[in-house]
Amino acid sequence: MSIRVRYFASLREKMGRTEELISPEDLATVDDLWRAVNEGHPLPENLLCAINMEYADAGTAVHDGDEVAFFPPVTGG
Amino acid sequence: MSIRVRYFASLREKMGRTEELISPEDLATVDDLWRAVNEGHPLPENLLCAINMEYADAGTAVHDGDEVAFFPPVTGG
Amino acid sequence: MLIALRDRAFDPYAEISRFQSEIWGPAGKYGATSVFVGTMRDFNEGDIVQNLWLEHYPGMTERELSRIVDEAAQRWSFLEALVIHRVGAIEPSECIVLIAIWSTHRSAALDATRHILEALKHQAPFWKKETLAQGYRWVEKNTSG
Amino acid sequence: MLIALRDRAFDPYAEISRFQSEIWGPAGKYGATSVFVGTMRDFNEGDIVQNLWLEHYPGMTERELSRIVDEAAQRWSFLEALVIHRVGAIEPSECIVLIAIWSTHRSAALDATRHILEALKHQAPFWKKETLAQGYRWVEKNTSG
Repeated sequence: MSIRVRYFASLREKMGRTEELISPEDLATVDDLWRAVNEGHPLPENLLCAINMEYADAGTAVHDGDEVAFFPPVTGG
Repeated sequence: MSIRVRYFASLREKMGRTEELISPEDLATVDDLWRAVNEGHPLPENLLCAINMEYADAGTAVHDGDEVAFFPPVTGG
Repeated sequence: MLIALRDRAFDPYAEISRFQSEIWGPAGKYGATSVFVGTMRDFNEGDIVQNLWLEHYPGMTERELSRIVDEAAQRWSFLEALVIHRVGAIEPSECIVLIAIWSTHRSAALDATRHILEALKHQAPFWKKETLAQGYRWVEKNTSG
Repeated sequence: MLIALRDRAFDPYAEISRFQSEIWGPAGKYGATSVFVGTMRDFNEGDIVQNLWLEHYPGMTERELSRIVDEAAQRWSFLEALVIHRVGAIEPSECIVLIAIWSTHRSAALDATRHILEALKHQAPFWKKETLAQGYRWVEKNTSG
């Protein structure tokens, strides 16, 4: 499968990249995806996630071709 | 004593006058004043009253030289 | 603080801009502005309203408006307030009331705006008389919202 | 309904006036307009802020704003909504967000404005990075009010 992963704001700076295209063998949820790009660490509670531009949870299923974004709490307005 | 009585809005039209200067012999409260100019009828519950431009009740004391206003519920804004 | 009665039509957004630039200059101190504009509708309670006459109690009206704004200023620590209310003959689509509150954070401005609007509607001595197709009608009571 | 992102400074009151005249023409249909304007302050959490960088998630940000306004429109029956939010580099005293709601009666406009503001602050993907005297700081969390 092929997944586009995007990072925003302070997380983007911490990760040192804006986005990456990953092709994992086997991956079911958002949390699995996060672990795949973070040496097995679970998704921190204070991070937010969106799949195809809609909010998702650590347990939400990820599918081939999805765009998955990770970011810190939002601070607009 | 001498009291200036003012009427506003629909009450002004109903009374047929904007204001009047009255000189009652003996008068203690707003309600007494209303009765004096309304053939002894008590102050209706749905009318508001102000003495010297501050809200007052039927029982508030009236003094010589006061300006007393009667008016219907307010409808600004 | 500016509280004013107007007997001519006014543009609420031009008033806000003017007040803001006069009061604040280079600004940067307020983070939130909350505004309410009440506008004359051409209908009320199912009837077409051609125009409106707004009667007030000169002296007491200004006094009540000041009291209401002062009271709100004590309860919420906002930075500035602008309240303008029309009196006299008003045509549909004209502004009847403008309330604008500037504060550091959003909740003070939002709360104070709402409070001042409700207090004004229930306490400030204004009375609306509507011109309908057949004759006149005094508005008996403000709606609850 | 108009929802827009802007990468240049804008005058919120000129935007309201323009939108209003385009949408309503001779008006008379709305009785209430509620407006919230969020402005960049030159201080935050005790520090002087020189300027602000507002990052967003192109595509998702617009989508979330639309969803928030649609949700509010279902809950309160307002007539029109205008939401404009800045992105990119912002200087003190510039407008960050404008929310304007038109309704027949006052409570729908007031309630919807507040709801949209809170929902936007908690759900729309925007992130503020402040330039201080010494370096940069990401704003970690919105204040509760």
